[in-house]
Amino acid sequence: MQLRDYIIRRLIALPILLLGVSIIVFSLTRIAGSPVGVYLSHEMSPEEVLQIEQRYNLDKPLPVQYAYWLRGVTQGDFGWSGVASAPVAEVFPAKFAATMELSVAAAVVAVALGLWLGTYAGVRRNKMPDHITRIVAVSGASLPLFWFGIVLLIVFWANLGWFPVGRSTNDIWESIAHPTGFYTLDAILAGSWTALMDALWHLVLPSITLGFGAVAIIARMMRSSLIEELQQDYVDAARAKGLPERLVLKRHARRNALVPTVTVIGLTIAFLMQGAIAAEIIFRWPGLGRWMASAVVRGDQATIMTYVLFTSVLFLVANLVVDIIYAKLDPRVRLGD
Amino acid sequence: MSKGETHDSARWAAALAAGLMLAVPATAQNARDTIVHGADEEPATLDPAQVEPGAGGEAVIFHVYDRLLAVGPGSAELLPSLATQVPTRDNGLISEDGLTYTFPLREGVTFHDGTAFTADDVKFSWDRVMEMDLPESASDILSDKVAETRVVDDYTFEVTLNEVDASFLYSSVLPMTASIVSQDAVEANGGVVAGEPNEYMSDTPVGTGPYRLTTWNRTENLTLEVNDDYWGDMAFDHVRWEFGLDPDVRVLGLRAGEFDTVETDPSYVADLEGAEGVIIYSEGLLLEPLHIGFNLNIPEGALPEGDTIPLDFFHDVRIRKAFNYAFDYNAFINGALAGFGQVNPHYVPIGVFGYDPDAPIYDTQDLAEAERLFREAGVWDEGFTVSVVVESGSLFEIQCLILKDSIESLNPNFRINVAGVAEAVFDEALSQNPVEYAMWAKNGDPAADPSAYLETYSHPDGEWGEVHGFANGYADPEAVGALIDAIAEELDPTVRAGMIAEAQQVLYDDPMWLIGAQEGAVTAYRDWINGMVIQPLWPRPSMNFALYDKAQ
Amino acid sequence: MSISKTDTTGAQTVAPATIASVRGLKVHFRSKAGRVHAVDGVDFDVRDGETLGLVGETGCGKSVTGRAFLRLLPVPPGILAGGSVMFRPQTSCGGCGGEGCAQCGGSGRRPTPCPTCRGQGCPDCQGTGAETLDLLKVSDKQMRGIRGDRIAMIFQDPGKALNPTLTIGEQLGEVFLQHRSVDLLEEAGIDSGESGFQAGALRRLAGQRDRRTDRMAAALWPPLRRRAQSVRQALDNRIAAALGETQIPNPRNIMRSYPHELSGGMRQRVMIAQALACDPDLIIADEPTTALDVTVQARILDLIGQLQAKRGSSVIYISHDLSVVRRICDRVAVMYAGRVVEIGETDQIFNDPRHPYTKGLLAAVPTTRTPRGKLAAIPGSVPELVDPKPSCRFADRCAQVHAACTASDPILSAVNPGHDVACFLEHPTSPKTEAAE
Amino acid sequence: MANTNIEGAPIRRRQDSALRVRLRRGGELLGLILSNPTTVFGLILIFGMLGMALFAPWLTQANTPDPYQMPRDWGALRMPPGTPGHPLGTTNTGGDVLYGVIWGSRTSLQLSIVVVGVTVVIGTAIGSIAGMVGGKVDEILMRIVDVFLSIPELIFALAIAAILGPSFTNIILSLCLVFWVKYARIMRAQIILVKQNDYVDAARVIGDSRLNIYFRDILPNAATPLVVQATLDMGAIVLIGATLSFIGLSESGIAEWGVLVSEGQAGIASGRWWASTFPGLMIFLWALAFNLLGDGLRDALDPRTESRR
Repeated sequence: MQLRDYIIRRLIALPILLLGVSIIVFSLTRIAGSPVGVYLSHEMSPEEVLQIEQRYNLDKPLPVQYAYWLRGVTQGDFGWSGVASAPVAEVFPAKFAATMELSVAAAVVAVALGLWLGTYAGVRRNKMPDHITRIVAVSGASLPLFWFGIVLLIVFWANLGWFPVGRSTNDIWESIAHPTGFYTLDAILAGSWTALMDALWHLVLPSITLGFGAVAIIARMMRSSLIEELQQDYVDAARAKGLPERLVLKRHARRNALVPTVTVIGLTIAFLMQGAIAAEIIFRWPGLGRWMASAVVRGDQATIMTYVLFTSVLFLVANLVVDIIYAKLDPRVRLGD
Repeated sequence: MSKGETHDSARWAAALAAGLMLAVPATAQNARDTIVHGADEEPATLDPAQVEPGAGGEAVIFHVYDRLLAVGPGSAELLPSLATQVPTRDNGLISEDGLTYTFPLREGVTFHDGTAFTADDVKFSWDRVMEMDLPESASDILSDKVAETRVVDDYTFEVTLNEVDASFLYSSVLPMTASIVSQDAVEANGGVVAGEPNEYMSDTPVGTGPYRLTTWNRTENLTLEVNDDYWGDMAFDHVRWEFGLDPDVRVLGLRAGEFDTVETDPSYVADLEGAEGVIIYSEGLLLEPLHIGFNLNIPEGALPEGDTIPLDFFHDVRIRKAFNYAFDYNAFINGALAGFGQVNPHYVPIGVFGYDPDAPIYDTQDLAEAERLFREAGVWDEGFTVSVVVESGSLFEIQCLILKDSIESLNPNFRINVAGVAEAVFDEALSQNPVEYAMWAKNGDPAADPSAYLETYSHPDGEWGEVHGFANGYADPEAVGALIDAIAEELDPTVRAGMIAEAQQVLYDDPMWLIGAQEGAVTAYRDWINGMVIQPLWPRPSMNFALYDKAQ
Repeated sequence: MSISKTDTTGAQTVAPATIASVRGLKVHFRSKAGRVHAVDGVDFDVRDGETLGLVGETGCGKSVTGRAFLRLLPVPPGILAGGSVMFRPQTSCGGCGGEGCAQCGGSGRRPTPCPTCRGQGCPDCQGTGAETLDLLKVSDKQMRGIRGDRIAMIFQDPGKALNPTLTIGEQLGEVFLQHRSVDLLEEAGIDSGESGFQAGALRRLAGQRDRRTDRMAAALWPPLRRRAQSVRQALDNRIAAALGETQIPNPRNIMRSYPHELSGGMRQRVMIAQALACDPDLIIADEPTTALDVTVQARILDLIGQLQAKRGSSVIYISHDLSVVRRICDRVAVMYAGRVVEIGETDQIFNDPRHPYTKGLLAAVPTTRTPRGKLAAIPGSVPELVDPKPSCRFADRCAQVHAACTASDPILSAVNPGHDVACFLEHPTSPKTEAAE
Repeated sequence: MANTNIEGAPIRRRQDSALRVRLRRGGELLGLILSNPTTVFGLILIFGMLGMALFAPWLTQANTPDPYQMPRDWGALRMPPGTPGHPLGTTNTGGDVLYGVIWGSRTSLQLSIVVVGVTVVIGTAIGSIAGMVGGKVDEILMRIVDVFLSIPELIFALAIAAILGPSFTNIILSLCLVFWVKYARIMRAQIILVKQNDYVDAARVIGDSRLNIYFRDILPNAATPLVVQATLDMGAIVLIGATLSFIGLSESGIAEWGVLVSEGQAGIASGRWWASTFPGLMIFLWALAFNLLGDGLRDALDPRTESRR
């Protein structure tokens, strides 16, 4: 199938899947209880509750409520977030920028380090670096992210005081304009070295925490597929042509080992989204994950729905992108089979 | 005066530290600092007609708007504010029949938009709240009591009540709902529509208060600027409220010096003690007793699975008393509340008029007495399981855990399930009538007058008495009801105090709640903030920024 | 069908030059069970311009031997345990400029003079005066220079030996970029004396030593881009020519396709083009037709033969297919369990096999003369090669086994001129016991 | 889309009847597993923790009436390790950390066994129906699976647990609702592969009933990757369950590692490191043990990796 046709087909399937996701989540939330709670205080009388229900169409039958909700979503109205005391759509952009900044930092760390480590270990199979990488990989898959973060906090923040928590130092952040919501970008735009260092400094611990698990996943995959590729005939064929080992590795083995690794990198998007919840809680990072966690604890349905829907979109789009990169990397792949 | 100088140099230091060469205000008079405050809850709305009692918006409304009367720090005494005198019988501003209140108003006051303040604004503000009658607001505190509002002249306002009410000034004039808004501003922006919130007013407050709102970045922060045209004592510094911060973040920020003041509660004291530059300050008690409610009106088949108690379990006074004896007050107050708390009598909080220090209270665990009562009630051998619903992760949940440990230590057949639920779920559960749980834990709502508490929490026909069927439990419900009604109408303080003392004894003998503690009013702030005070009657007891001076 | 055979009858009388000689080659593999002696003392010569067949069962070590020429062994677990592979690289004949003349025996190429003694003969070149390299000892850099240039390899399965993610052109081009970058630059009109960033970048680009900055500059800086494109052009010309030589139709299109888009036969042609791109002196063909359809096999064999003849290269043809070997090889070495057991002219081996294993092997091949149902199999199977004892490796499968066979190792000795066998039946008097490793 | 699980290792597809053959050679399999030192280490860890769960009432005085509740000593809040009676210190609510560590192994065991048990059964059933029946049924089931798979696992479980309300039972329930999908997909793919084998055709030709063929010929041969995945998930589920607890979806006061870590994090600023550290370490060791065992099993059961060793 043509790549373009494939993308179009997948893009058409995307909203249908999302509709399915929204129906599942919507029915689950509404079966468990009405979202009216976020608008209530505990001393309201039943009549007042009814009045509020009418205001938000919560007295209607479930399918009608769903229709209202869906119409709201298409118009950019995702409901009221009880946690943030504001409409979801208004809160979302800033939180989104915070989470993205963290995730991108973590992803950069994870992909760069994961690929490097996987390659390093794969080339030195069964030697010391390889063993160490395997230990890192297995422990990375077993390490509870939230605990790892706490251990880092105990050591580097509470005891050594090297790194801060939170997203920025308040005074510094207030001193510059923030057009993008990405603190590092804003600092660069404002030309403030202090603000940039501050933003980066705050990023260090959370992005290491968030990235570590992904490093493990990527390194593990890269290592095993590199080992597999290094045993292929074409690697020897490349050597037989007189290519130096550096080129054999770079141009032939590693490039092909990247093909299966790309899939895993795509999956780490989900991993990062999931991990961001715990990492943001621990490091007091004001992003979507922390918001979601509070929403979950306080029963804020509109926020939960939006977040689930958003991660699904992200996840599905990431998968699509991965498929496309996959096809670009490996000409044998025929998409849609 | 060297204050300006210190401000200036502090600014220089801050600017240098930030690596920014910002222009520094030249004149010392303008050198105002900004107090950075870590707030607990972002306002949902800043409209007095829409704000929920206790919500984050109240604290902002408190600073931006004025009311007719105010209370200052130190005592619950009513002070003039936009009204120049506090109406009393003695000064003749309360009519002989006790129904008409007259407020002489301050002249020369302007709103933040520059328009003049008159009696029309007062009438408009009050009528507006009653006409809009939004379910989330406390509009009923006016509409339940007020029969008529009248503009006598530009600077005289009059109110007529439905019936005599000893607590009118406290309960209806003081709350944020009674804030005076600019009539011009409202009418120019949507006017008044019954049952519908006014979007303009919800984020554009136009008041007469010591501060004016400059910016509000939703989910991030809100800045209040000193109102230089304020009629009263000028505030010292601007204030920036930072939002979206969990309690532990606020605590950390305070330790790091990023915040000057934060909202906190006694359970965080352990995390702040010994932190350099942080002052933990406690003064008196919050007027919000932490209580656990007994449901005497449990609907058939509604209890959570596993609960074995009969529906009339709490009808038996011995069981209610046994719970009160069994609770480990010491663990709660000295453990969870870090010593900041005290138990108050049923149901008059310490610090409220009529509180009797000699009234009998349940404040020590007496397991033997609890056992005796449980045996007498005939539940000892069979045992029971009962769930208590509570907001998960809250201080109330810890109170429930202590109850659980206390009751379960008595007898292995006694089981308390702590059903922690999300805040929204809890609010919804408690807005049912009847409530579908046998027990729940929360705090009472603050008020200044004992009648507000007694009517809400003890009267058989009161807000909770009706929902929870207190009439099923009191030995003599009519007598209790009559006593509480009489207290509300009694205008003679001495007589009233005597009646209240009597009520405390009656309610001790026939308790409808388990009061774990009255939480201490605790605040924590940086040592460069001067003038810290606490007044439990303010929306946030330690927050009256107009009184605070930041001298960093 | 005509299979071209290099005419070696005339050369024999004048002691034909050997392009490579293998002596005592040992390759071991480490495994959990112990040391596997995959190649355990192999001796043979490859004569100039000949096609030497290396035959044997799977696992006898023939492929490992072939790969040892290029040092393409997985290390670890493979260990080059001993012996030597001497190789005499050749240059174009000075007398005829590669056209073929009496001086070079018509092949157009002659041995490179030994750099130590300038062709006079010295210990380094074993007195031959021709440059002689021990392929097991040369530096990695030197080895890389030999691979693909002087010695090339054709792999068994072209489907696996071609990188699936690179185009044919990209892969074939690598050979030229590695070994012919000077020519490419010259063809693109770039003066070898030129200096500066441009020239440096171009040289690096043409030698696959490019840095990121070079690539960026070549993509963005018009003057450099133009010149880089002319190098690219020269490279494409060479690739197309190499492909054309293997009778691939439409080489310019094929260049741009990926391996999976070609048929098996086409892919093997690509492999051959790649192997022969730099006119190597020696080609290791490791079962080049096994993975192909029978109909394609013959054409591929023809092609290898033709191209070899044209160039005068030598070929080591590794195969288990005796009929093919008989058809195309000048000489044949029979391997068994890591040893050469018999070596000789093709006719000698096929018509007068001496080693019981060779005999068995030949008997197992059906010919038109074999009666129905008479195909003989050798009983037993190849022994495990883990830490072997000093004995004839074939002893436990041999019908004519006797005491000497299990006591010591036989060595290769001549039974006829040019025909050596390692068997006590042929040399009962001169057994030689090899010390166990 | 490539068929990979979250650890990134491709799901191994096998066509031979390896499991059955290998089960017959059980001793050899055991030998293979035990020959790998890291697997043995994992096994030792697992036995250690199972022992801890089993002997919890003997290791510590069980809390009455509910041993899964932390015993709270309201007079000894926030005590550091080494305090008499509290060797690992106490939490903010006076809970004994050692007690939580020990009884937490029981909660975790309960969590992982219930979730893995239930989801493997449901997943196998649904995957088998899809794979065996095929056609429309397969199509519909797989579309449902697709929808489930478009939400990241943890987030889906989080949303469900949030809706159900904070309790450990609800965490178990939500994980059950989410995790069956994975097994259904693996099972379906396996069945379709195994169905193509000759011996299945042979059985069909003989006239075996479909059910017979399924239970005798298909299921045992399709189960290998499921066994490996289930072993890995024994660890993964405790990780995810603890994460949900950490976020605040368990009832408080329960002896569960994630709850303890969460409760402990508030005190870090004041130097109270112990309440989070010890329970978190247990989660790590638990997950590590099952990951090591799972990897070992995969290597032992998979001929591909075996040959590469």
